Amino acid sequence: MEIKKIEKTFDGLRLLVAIAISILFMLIVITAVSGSPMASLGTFLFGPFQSVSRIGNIIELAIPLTFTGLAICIMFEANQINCAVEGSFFMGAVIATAVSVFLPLPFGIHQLVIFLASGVIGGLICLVPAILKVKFQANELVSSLMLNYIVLYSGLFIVNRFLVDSQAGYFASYSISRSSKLPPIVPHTRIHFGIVIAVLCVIFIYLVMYRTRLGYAIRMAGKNENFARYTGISVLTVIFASQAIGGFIGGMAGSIEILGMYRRFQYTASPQYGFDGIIIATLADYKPQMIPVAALFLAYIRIGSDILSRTTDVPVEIVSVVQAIAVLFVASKLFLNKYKQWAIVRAAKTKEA
Amino acid sequence: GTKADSTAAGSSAPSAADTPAAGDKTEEKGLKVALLINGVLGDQSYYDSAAAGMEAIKESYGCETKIVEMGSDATKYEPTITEYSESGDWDIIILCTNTLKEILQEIAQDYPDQKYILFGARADYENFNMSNVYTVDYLANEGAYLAGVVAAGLTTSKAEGMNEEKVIGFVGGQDVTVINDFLIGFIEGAKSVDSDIKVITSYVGDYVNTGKGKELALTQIQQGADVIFQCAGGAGTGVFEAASEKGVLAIGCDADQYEVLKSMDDPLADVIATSVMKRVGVSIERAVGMAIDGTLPYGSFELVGVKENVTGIAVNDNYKTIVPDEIVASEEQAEKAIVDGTIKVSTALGMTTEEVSEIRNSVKP
Amino acid sequence: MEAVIRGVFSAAFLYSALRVTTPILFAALGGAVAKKAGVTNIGLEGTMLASALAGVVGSAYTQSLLIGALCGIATGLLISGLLAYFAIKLKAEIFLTGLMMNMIASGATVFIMYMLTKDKGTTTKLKSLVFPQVPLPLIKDIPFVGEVVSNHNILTYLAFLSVALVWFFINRTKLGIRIRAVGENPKAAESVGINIIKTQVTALLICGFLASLGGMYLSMGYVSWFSRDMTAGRGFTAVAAQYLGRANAGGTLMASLVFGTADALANVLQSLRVPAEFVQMIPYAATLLGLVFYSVNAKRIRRLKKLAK
Amino acid sequence: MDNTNILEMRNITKVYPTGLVANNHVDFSLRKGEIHALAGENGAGKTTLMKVLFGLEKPDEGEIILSGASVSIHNPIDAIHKGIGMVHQHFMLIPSLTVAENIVLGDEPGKYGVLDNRMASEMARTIGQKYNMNVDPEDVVADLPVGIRQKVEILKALHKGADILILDEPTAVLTPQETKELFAELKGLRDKGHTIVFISHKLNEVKELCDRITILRDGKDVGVYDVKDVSEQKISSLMVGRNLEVNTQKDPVEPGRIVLDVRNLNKENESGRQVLHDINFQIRAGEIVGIAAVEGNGQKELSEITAGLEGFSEGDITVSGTSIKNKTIKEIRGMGVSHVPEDRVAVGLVGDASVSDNLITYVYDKKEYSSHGLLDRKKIAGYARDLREKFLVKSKDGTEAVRMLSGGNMQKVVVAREFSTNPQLIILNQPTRGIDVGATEFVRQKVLELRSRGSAVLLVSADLNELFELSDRLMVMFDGRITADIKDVGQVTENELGEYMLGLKKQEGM
Ligand SMILES: Nc1ncnc2c1ncn2[C@@H]1O[C@H](COP(=O)(O)OP(=O)(O)OP(=O)(O)O)[C@@H](O)[C@H]1O
Ligand SMILES: Nc1ncnc2c1ncn2[C@@H]1O[C@H](COP(=O)(O)OP(=O)(O)OP(=O)(O)O)[C@@H](O)[C@H]1O
Ligand SMILES: [Mg+2]
Ligand SMILES: [Mg+2]
Repeated sequence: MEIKKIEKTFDGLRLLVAIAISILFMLIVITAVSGSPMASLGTFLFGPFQSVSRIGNIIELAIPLTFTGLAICIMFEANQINCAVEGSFFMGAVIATAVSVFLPLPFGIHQLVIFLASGVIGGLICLVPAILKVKFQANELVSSLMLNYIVLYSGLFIVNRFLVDSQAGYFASYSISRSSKLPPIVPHTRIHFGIVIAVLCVIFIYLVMYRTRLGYAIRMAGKNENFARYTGISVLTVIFASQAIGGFIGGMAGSIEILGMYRRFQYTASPQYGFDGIIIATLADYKPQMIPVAALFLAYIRIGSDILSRTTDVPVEIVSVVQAIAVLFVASKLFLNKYKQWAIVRAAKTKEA
Repeated sequence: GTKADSTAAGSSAPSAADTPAAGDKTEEKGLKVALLINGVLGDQSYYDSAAAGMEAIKESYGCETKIVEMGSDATKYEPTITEYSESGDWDIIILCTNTLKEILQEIAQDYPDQKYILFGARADYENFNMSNVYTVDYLANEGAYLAGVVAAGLTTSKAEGMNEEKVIGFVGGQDVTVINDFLIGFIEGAKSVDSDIKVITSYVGDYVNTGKGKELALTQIQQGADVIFQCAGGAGTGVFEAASEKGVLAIGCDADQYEVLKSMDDPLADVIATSVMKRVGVSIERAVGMAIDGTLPYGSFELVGVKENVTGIAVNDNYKTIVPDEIVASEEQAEKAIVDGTIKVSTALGMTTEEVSEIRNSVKP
Repeated sequence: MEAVIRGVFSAAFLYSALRVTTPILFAALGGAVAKKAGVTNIGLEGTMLASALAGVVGSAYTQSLLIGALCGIATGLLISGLLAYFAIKLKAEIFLTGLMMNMIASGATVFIMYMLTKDKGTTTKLKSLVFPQVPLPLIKDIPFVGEVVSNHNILTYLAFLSVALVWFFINRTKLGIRIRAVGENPKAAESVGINIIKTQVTALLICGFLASLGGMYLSMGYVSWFSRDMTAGRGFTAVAAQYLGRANAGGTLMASLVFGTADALANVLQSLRVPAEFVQMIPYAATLLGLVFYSVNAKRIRRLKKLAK
Repeated sequence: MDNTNILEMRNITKVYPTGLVANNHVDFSLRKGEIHALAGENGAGKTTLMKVLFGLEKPDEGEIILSGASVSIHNPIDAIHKGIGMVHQHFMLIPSLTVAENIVLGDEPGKYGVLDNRMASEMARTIGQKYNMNVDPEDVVADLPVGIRQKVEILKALHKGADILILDEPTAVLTPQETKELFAELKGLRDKGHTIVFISHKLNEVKELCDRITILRDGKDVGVYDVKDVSEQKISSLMVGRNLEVNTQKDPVEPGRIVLDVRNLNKENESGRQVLHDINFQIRAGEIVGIAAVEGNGQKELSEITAGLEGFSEGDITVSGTSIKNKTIKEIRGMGVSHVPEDRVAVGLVGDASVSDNLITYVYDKKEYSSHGLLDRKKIAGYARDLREKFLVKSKDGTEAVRMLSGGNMQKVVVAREFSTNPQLIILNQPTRGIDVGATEFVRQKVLELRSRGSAVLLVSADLNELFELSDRLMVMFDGRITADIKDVGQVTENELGEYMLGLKKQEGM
C-alpha cells in the first residue's frame, strides 16, 4: 500500500509541476509581450472565476469535452486508436440540425429523437474504421483520419444543400427550432441541460467499463487480443460495441452542443472536439470518473487565455502551446521518475529494516 | 479616379468624415471604441480592413480603440459581447457580419444605453427594439459586377497575357453565400460584356490553404482562364502566385490588394489588374465620425455600394497600365448605370443553393 | 467535361501531380524512417508547419536561401527533438505527443508571425526567398516527358532522389540496420549494446529533417510566403502514405504518388458540375480506398503464393 | 580453473518501481573458467541480478568488481566492452535480419557507415567455425528453428568478445538432443577459458554441467556451493527453504468413457504446408495422454486445434460425442474444454490487468455473479480470493497487475483459472516451462487432482521428466504424424523416446 501511496503522490505532484511549468511558460510569454506581466498572469489565472457567467463559460465548454473524452476513453480502452469521434461529432451536429429543422415534435420528445438520430449516425461513422479493420486489416488510425475529411465534406454538403438559410447572410442553417433546444438550467449562464446528460454519461460509461460483462471484455481484449481470442471473449463484439458506443456518444455530443449552445448550425470546419477528447482521456488516465475533471481543467485554461487575449495584447494562439506543454508533462510517464524511484527505494528500505 | 481614394465620401450619406481632419479632432479625446470580430486578423481583406479603419479612428478622432479577435468558436461570441456590453467601459461597440447580428439583436435590448455599430449585416429592426444600433451593409455584388466587366473585357482583348479563349476564372474560399455574392455579380458583369463568356469556378475549401489556391488557379489557367478573380482570403495569395508564374492576370478582393502588396514591395502586385473593394474600414470610420458629430442614425440600416463609393473596383496605377482604354470606358459606363439604377445586380443573398449552382453551371466551359 | 479530359491527359496535369506529391513525399519518407525505428510520428503536420515558417523568416532576415533553409531544417529538428524528448525519453504516449506537437506548431507559428509582422494571416510582408526551379538539360527538350519532368522546383527533384537515399539508408547502412533492429525488437537491440533511445531519436531527427524540407517546399517553392495552417492536413496524409507504403521507400513513393495524383485530379474536376464538397473529398477517399485495395491485394498475393506451393 | 574471482558483485540491492525488492544485498562471484549455476525459485531475483550485471537494470545499492577493479556498468555497451555477454531466456534476435546481420549487430563491419555484408558473413562463419557451432550466415532468422536460434544467440555474445557468458534458462526450449549438444559446446567454451553463468530450473542439468552454484531465495543469496557437494534434494530445499517431495505420487485411476475423440485429422497451414497427417486417438476420462515431440512437429497445432484456436481441413474432433467443428471458442469452452497455452505472457494473461481480473474470465458472465444486470463485485472478488488462496498465488490483494508477478506466479494464475472450471477435457501446453521446482510440483499435483476427478488431460511438454511422471499414455509426434503410442510408460527408456522423436524410429503399424 505504501508504494501505491507514493505512486499516487507522485502522479499528483507530476500534475502540479506540469501545470506550474505551463504557467511559467505563460508568464515568460506574457512578460515578453505585455506591459504588465503580473496583472496579465492574474487575469489568466483568476479571470475565469471573476463572474458567474465566466464560471459558466468553463462549464459550458467542459460539456462537449466531457462527452468526447468519454467516447475516446471507451474506444481507446478497446485498443482501437480510432479518431473518427471527430467526424461523429460533426455529423451529429449536422443531423441534429436537420431533425430540429425539418421534423417538428413536442419539446422533450424532439430532443430524444435528435439524440437518438445523431447518436446512431455517430456510431455508424465510428464503425467504418472498425469494419475496415476487421474486413481489410486497414489501420484504424489512418482510415479514421481520412474518414474525418470525408465526413466533414459530406456534412458541409448536407448543410449547403438542404439546411442552409440563404436569408441568414452567412453560412448557417435555418434556426434550431424552439422545441428542440436544450434549455439553460443555471441563471446568468448558458449552462444547459446537457450537463445533466454529461453526468449521466460519465456514470454510464463507468458502469459499462467496470460493472458489466461488456466492459470486462473491452478491458481485457483491449489489453491483450490474443488472450481474448484464447478465452473465448469475442473480439469482434468488443471492437464493434466499443466503437459504436463511443461513436454514439460523439454523435450525441454534437447534437447536444448544437441544441444547447447554438442558434443555427454554423461550423465551416470541424471544431476539433474529437481530438480534444484524446487530450482529455489521456489527462484522465482513461478513468471515466476523472474525465469531467480533466475537461474542466482544459476548459479553464482555455477560458483563461481567452480572457487574457481579450483584455491584453497576448495573442490567443499561445494558449495551444500552453495546453500542449501541460498535457505533455502530465502524459510523460518518466517525468520526475528519478525522485519517485528514490522515494520508493527509501520506503522499501525502511520496511525491510 | 475618385474610386481609388481611400476616403469615404458617399454622395448621399451625411458626410462628416469625408475630409480627413486629423488635427482638429484629437482634442475630443475620450471616445472609447471596441471592435469585436468573429475571426482573427490577418486575412488581408475584411477584418484587416476593419482594423485599418480602427487605426484611422484612433488617428483621426483620437479615440481609444481596441480590437478583440473572438476566433472561430461561435460559442464564445455571446459571452464576449455580453461582457463588453456589461462593462460599460466602451462608448461604442462595433460588431460585424450576420453571425453576430443575431446575438446582438438579443443583447442590444438588454443594454439600451450602450451604442453599437454593426457592419456587414442588416439588423431586424421590426422585430427587435434596437434603437441603439446602427447597421450598415455592403453591395459586394456591385463591385464584383464591375470586376466581371473588366475581366470579360480583358479576356476578349489583345492585352498582354490574354489568350484566344473567352474563359475567366473564380477561386472562392468556400461555397457559401458571402463568397457566392461576389461570384453572382462577377458572372453577371462578365456576361454583360459577352454572353458567351465562360467562368470556371473552384473553391479551396477553406481560407488558409495557399498551396491549394495556387494549384486551383494553375488548373484554371491550364483550362484557358486568363483573368482570375480570387475571393479566398489568405488562400487567395496562391492565385496571384499562379498568375504571376503563368503570365496571366488576377483580381483581388475586399481591399486594394495591389496597393497592399506594392507597399510591401511584393512583385506579385503586378498581376493584380484590380481588386473588388469593400471599404469596410472606411465605412466604420465614417460611422464613428458621424457618431462623434451626433449625426449617426442609430436605430436604422444603411445599404452602401458603388453609389456610396464603399464598394467598387480599385483604380490604381496598375489598373491604368494594364487595362486598355476601351475597357476602362465600358467599366465606367457600367458604374454609372449602377449608380443611376439602370443596372440592378443580382445578389446571392436569398438565393437557394440550387439557384446559385444553376447560374454557376450555366457558364462553366 | 472535354476540358477535364483534356486536362487529365495533359503534360501539365502530370507535372502538377508531381508538384503536389512533393511535400507529401518528403514527409511520408520521414514518417517511414521513424516508423522503421518503431515510432509512428503523427506530428509530421506540425513539423512541416514550423519549418515552413522558419525557412521564410530565416531567408527573409538574412536574404540568404542557404541560411533560410538551415533555419527551416533546424526547426524541423527541434520539433522532432521535442517529440523525441517527450515520447522517447519521458515515455509519453507517442500518438498524443505527435498531436501536441501539431498543436504547438499551429499556435506558435501564428504567435511568432504576429510578433514579427503584426499579421496573423500570411508573411507576405517579409521578403523571403524561394528555392529555384531547375530545367533539366537534355530532358527538357524531349516533348511531353520534358514538360512533365523538367522545370520542377529543386526540392521536387530532391524529394524523388530521397526515395533512393532512404532506401539505401535503411537497407544498406549500419545505422539503417540498427534502426530496423530497434523497430522490430527493441529489447534485442538493447541487449547487443544498441542505445534504443539514441537510435530512435536519430530516426526521428532524420524524419524531422525530411519533413522540414516538405514544409519549406510549401512556403519557399510552392508559394513564396508562409500562411497560417498552410500544411492543411498534408502531414496526416503523409502518415497515411507511409502506412500504405508499409514504411518502405518504394511503397511510400507509390502511395504518395497516388495521393498526389488524386489531389491534382480533384483540382481539375472542380470545373465539373459536381458539388465542390465531393470533389474535395477525392484525395481522402482515394487514400481510404487505397487502404482497402492494398489489403485485398495482399490477400490475393497470399492465395497465389499458396497455390504456387 | 584457478580460485581467484574475476567478477564480484557485492551487496547488490535492486528495488523495482513497484516497490518490490528483487535483490536484497546479494553477493555473487565468479571464478575464471567455471560454469556457475544460479538457482532459485521463480521471482527469486536471478534474472534481475544478471540484468544488473549486464547493465539492463540500475542497482540501487552495491558495487561490481571486475578483475579486481570496481566498475560501473550503465548499459549493455559497458557490459559488452568489459567482456560480458548475455543470452536471454527469450530470444533477442531480429527476425527480419540474417544470421550474419544479427551476429554483428551493435558492432557492424564496414566503412563510411555502410554495412559490409560480405565481411559480416565472413565474420559470422569464422566465429561459428571457431566454436564449432555451424550456422549459415545468409539464413534469415525468421526461418530458423529454435535450436539454431539458440546457437546464434551464443555466437552473438561470443562475437562481441564475451569472456563471461550469462545464459538465462537456455534449455527451456530445447529438446534433449539439443540440450546435449549445447552442453558439449558450453564445456568447450569453458575449456577455452570462458566463464559461464547458467540459470536453470532443471537441477539435473545443473548437476551435470556446473562447477559451482549460487542459490537465491526471496531476493537474498543463501550461499555458494560446489555442485559436487550438494544433492538435488539439498539444492531445492535451499531454494525454497523447506524440504520438497520431488517425486510425484500418482494414484491409480481407472479410465472411464471416451472424452476426446480425434479422427483422421488433417491440417494445412497458411502457407499450404501439411502440418498434421491423419491423426487418430482418444483420451478417456481420468486419463493423461502425453505428447512428446521436438518443437515444430505438429504438437502445437494439435493442441491449438483441439482447443478451438485454429480450424482444420479434414477429419473431426469430438468432445464427449459433440463435434467441435465450426464452433466458437466460447462454445467449445462451454462443452467443458480448458486450455493452458504455451505462452502465458502473450496469450494466457493480460499483463496490465489485475490478478483478480485475470482469474474471473470464466465466471464474470455467469448469472450468479451479477445482480441487477451489473457485475456483483463482492462475489467476484470473493471468487478471485478463493482461487488465489487455493492455488497459492503470491499476491497482496489481487489488485496489482499480473505483469508484476514472477513467472511461476503468473503460471499459477493461468492454472488456477483453467483448472477451476471443472473441465471434462484439459489441454496443457508446456504447463511448467520456466517455473521453479516448487511451482512445478504444485502444478503437477493439481494436474493429478484433475485426473482423479475424471478429467481427460492432453499434455504437451518439452520436459521429458514431466511426461514420464504424469502421463498414463505417451504418444510421439514426428513431422505431423503420430509415430508411436506407448501404452505402458514405464516400459520405454528416454533414449528410445528420443529416437522416436527424431524420426529415427517408428512404432509398428503407425
Ligand atoms: N521490471 C520489473 N518491475 C517490477 N517488478 C519486477 C520487474 N522485473 C522483475 N520484477 C520482480 O522482481 C522479482 C524478481 O524477478 P526476477 O526476474 O529477477 O526473478 P527470477 O529469479 O528470474 O524468476 P524466474 O525464475 O521466474 O525467472 C519478481 O518478483 C518479479 O516479479
Ligand atoms: N515491466 C515490468 N513490470 C513489472 N514486472 C515485470 C516487468 N517486466 C518483467 N516483470 C516481471 O519480472 C519477471 C522477470 O522478467 P523477465 O523479463 O526476466 O522474464 P523471466 O522471468 O525470465 O521470464 P519467465 O516468466 O518465463 O521466467 C517476469 O516474470 C515478470 O513477472
Ligand atoms: Mg528470470
Ligand atoms: Mg524466468
